Amino acid sequence: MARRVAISPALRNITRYFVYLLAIIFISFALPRLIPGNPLSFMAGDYAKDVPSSVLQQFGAYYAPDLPFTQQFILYLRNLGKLDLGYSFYYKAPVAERIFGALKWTLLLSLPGLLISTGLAIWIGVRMGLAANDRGATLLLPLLATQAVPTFLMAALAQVLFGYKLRLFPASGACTPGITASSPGYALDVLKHLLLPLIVLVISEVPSTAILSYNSTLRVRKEQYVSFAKYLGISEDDVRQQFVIKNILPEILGKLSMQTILCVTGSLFVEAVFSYPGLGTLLKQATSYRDYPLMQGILLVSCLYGVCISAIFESILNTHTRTDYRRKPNE
Amino acid sequence: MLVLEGARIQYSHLTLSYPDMHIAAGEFVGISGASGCGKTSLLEALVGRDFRGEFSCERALLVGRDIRMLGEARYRLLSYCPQFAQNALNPKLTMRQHLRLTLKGNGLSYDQEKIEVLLERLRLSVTLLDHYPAMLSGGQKQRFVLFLCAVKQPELLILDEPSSALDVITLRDIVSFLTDLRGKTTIIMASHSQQLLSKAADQIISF
Amino acid sequence: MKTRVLSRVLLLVLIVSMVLALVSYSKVKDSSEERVLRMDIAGNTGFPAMYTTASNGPGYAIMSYMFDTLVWKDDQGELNLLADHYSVSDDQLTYTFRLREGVTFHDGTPFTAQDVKFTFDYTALHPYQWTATTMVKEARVVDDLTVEVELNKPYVPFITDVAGNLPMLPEHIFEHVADPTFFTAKEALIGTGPLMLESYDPNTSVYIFVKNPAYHYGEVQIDKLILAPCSNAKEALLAGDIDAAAGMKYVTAASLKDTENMTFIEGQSIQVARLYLNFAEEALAAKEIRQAISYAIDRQSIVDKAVNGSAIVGTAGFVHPDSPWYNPNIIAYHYDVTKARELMVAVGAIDTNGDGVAEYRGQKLSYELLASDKDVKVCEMLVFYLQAIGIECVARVADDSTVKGCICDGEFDIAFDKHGTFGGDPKYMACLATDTAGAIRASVPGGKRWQNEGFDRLFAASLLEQNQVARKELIAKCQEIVAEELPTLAVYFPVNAAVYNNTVFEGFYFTADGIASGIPFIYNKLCLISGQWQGE
Amino acid sequence: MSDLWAKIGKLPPYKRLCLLVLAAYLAIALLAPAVMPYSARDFSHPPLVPPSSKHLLGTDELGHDIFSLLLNGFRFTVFTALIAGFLSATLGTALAFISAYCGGAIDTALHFFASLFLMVPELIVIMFIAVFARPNLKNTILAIVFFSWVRVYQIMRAKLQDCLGNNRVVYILSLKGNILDVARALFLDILPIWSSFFVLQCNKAVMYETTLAYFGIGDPLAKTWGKLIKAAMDYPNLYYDAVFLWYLVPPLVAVLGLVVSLALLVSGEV
Repeated sequence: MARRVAISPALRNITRYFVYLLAIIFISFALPRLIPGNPLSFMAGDYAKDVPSSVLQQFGAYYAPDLPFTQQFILYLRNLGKLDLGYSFYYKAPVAERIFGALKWTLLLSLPGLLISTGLAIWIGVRMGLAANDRGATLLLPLLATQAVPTFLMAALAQVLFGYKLRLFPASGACTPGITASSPGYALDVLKHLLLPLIVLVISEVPSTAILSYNSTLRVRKEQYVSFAKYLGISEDDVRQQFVIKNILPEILGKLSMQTILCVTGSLFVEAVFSYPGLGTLLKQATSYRDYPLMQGILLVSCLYGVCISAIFESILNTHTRTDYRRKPNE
Repeated sequence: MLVLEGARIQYSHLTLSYPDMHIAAGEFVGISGASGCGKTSLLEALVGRDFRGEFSCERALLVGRDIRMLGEARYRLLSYCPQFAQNALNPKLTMRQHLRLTLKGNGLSYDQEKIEVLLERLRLSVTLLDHYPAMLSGGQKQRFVLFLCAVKQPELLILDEPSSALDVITLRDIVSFLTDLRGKTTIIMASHSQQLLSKAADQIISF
Repeated sequence: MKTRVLSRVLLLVLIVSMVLALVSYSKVKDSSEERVLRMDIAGNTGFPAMYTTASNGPGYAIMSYMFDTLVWKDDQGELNLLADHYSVSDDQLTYTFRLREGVTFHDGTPFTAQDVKFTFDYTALHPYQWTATTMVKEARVVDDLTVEVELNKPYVPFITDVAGNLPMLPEHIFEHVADPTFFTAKEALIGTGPLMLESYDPNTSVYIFVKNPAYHYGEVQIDKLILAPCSNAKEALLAGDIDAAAGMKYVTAASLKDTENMTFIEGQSIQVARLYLNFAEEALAAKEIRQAISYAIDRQSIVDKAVNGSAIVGTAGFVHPDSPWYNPNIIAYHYDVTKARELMVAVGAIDTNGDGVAEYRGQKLSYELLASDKDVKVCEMLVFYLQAIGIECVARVADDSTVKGCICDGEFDIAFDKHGTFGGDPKYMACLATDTAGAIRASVPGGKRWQNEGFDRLFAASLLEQNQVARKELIAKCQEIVAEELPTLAVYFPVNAAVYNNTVFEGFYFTADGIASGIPFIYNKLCLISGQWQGE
Repeated sequence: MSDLWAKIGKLPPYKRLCLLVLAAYLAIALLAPAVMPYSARDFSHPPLVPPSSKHLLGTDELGHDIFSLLLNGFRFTVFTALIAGFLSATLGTALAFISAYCGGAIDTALHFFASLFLMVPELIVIMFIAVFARPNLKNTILAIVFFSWVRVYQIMRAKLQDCLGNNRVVYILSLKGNILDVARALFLDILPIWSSFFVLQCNKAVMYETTLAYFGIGDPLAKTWGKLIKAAMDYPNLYYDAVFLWYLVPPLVAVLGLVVSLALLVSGEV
């Protein structure tokens, strides 16, 4: 430990994240290349005779399937250096443009989903944990059961029941076909289409966080300071917010960090069932048409996003524990 | 103030029975006895939240009402300062936040002067109010716990081994602080130290 | 405490009522008098211009709404679209097209013989993935409305394969475009077709078309066509979210047969689901073992159970039994395990060590059976049937693209896959010939393939034979060879079906031999001309 | 053995019930071949028959007896879960132990990989694996282990670092004990945490299996519950004529029962 003191922690963190960055660039490079078969074989569809030569050239120039592996990687790095993610030959559009087009919808669905589900989960979990005589444990069963239902199944059932049978919500898509961003009522239309997928997403995400905060609450509840707060007559709401939630927060933040990372693709099942035009749908399309540059781009962007999110959460957690509190006055 | 008759505590391998107690308002009662004789058990059973044993008694009245029926409401009347109070403070809150929440919970307003006087008596500096528990020494924590107990102005103050983490000098401060409270508040203090009790208490009950 | 609970309850009530208000708002439909037809589409099919659209069936069909070809097909068969009529020279080398008068592009520019010539010239420079034009020597403008196309050598399927597939491009736009595969400007969509693209959203994959009021072939019966992906077409159709479901599974469609206001239509079978065998495996290269396999597979049961009857049992000659080219005298290979076992024993594929798997020349008959993840049921049945004659198969499923890719690269032992372009002219048999020019890529397996000189000679002759009767004779002989040799095993021919709401629009049909090169959907643009709008 | 019984006796009643359910699952899994009325590969029955005395849960589209498939699923799913749970709990613990014992560069490297795992959205990796992995039971188990060891590793590492600081271990280390001695000394500390993780990872494995089945990873012909659920979902007329009651609901209930009992058994422990 003593030898390390020379390197400042900030520098060490930066180095660490730099290595992470390299690692994910390598992953995004290597994974698509592990797929068996010649990439060119896939491009001709069911009825087509052959792949247009200009598409092949464009593809070859970026992806360079014939070069040795190391040179392909160098080329990839060089392209990334120019912020060039390549050209999707399925969509005939720059990869970056397609990814951000889809990312927009994914985040519209999953960020509110994440916020609502986390809020709701903490609310439920803490209440369960603080309920007298372990009565909270009775809620555990429905939560666990909900968690065990596969998301795609839940989404499909909700779609049939609420979307098609009861007609409470629009059953699929992100907006009514034909309505564009400039038409009146666009925002409302998007909101309406968002509701059902969002509800399913929230229901599928609540149990795990709720159970986590329930378990954490049970542990914190045994702490002397919670009992003492009661002895002091501190109100129940304050005990919950200031004593329990504040102390389970580090664990919740850890969980939240993971959930936020999953945000980009976690809604995949929901997206697939509701034909929601997010990143998951795009990735599915990209893999099924073997749009290599697009696959590579999606991998890179989502992993980059993962690294950024965990960097952010790590720094939040660090500042959190630093002010906390563990410092002795004479240190 | 407090009446307790025929109290017994049943653990799986052990049964403890206690002498009857009748404590009048304003009294300072000491409970003495060797370690392990059940002082803490009794206090936990009467006013604690984490008691894990079977408690039975003929009568247990707090201000004329059955203490077992009072539930959480009993903390409106009494303050309980548990043993080993090192972990009794929330690591995520400053002392001032503790103080504010305690006052809020008991419907009291923030009286700067009164608080300073109390702190002064416990030989705690006002600047410590902005510290987190981890930044305080063991004795400071113990005194803060006592301070919080006192600040809510209970009718009955119950202390369990306030001396456990204290050196002789702070002990003296606490004794003088408690003696000052005498008359205004009923105090029950459990300690294994006969010397401490005989200095402060009006009446000593030995187990 | 009480007030907090109360406020929370109030908040909840507020939220619920907001949601309900929102939802009830959604019931209010725009009551404009526009005749909007809504159909489903299987995901994104790319930017719908000629060179950029997806290389799958829907991709071409959607493009064809905006671009016309010289000839086209409806439910009855071939018809002249941009051509008024055409003639073929006696040597089969020169096709003369007389163009329809008064045809204009969407931007008002007249369509002339010059555009046709330009299209042939342009596709020579920029090969078009849907059809090769390499056999065209030259296209010549005779006058404003007459164009001559001269071929290098006779190519019998020229009309169906080229004239019926190649969209006519506007010269005044594409003359400036150096690389059409990345040309995605609005102008790239200017054609002569019945619809014009109003919007395309690559994110949501929603295509919106408006009618071309000046369409040359007749009045378009709708004002707007909306194509959007739909994950549950049946429910969407019943709920009125879409008016016609093109991409419905046969079984799903069939379940709507007796539903009020719904019309169920069944298409001709122009696809084939077949077994590919890798001839690098010694045992699979043995004709008798292939015949044994053919006897061992109960194709009728596969059709009944795995695809719920939505197919016709495969024939050994690789020609559809309903086709006029079909030779009914080929070997039928009815399900017969005893015969299959006899064949195996005769050729020396016997289980010598009692592990349930036969050996052939010292090699265990243990293979991997590759199939699409959509065909797991067929796969399971095949594994079962092959097991019965001592051929052990380990199933391996992957997505469609992987399966097609592995087949094209020859990375398989036994594979099961489906492909289209299996109707009309039997030129698709090219995929069995040594020279596979003219066959679609997906139908030609890589690696070591079956090769047969007799077949090659007969098939090559059939492509040049102009006499229909003689050609039919040649094709019949080809089938006999295929049925005897079994280079591939047609398991079944899938049938497509669609359902539409007849209170909105009436007159959808499946195109004879599929749209253009055999696309089995109801997306034919001429439905929109001949059909009738029913809604009010 | 009597020790174990005493421990079970001390559990709250709902946990005892969970144990009972799990024992039943295991028993059915072991007895399934004897109890199954038909072979899981037998598709000779008429397709889509509603439940009858001959076919307790009817038949599916191919003509399998659904009740037999369900029983068969017990074998696949319970054993997959047990093996995958055991492997991932053990792998996570072992790596955590190495990490905590060796410290330094090895710890940094292992921790780096674990963090990387948490940063890469796992569904993306699953989708790629689905494309290139050969589907068989072994790969399913490997995929499950691959995705689930990290959580065990992280929590175990923290706990072990605490343990290694305590006196007993310091004592062994001072006696120049090797890594095995330390492992032996810590064994009793680790065992209860490991067993909780084992149960938890079994639970995760069941849930992963259904998800992986959705993506088509795994032996396509192994009739696991995940595959059964997917087959039911793919059946177009599932919601008509109450078909879902015998096609979708039984495997779903089986999964729910297993997952919930496993989770309840360790609730409040990890």
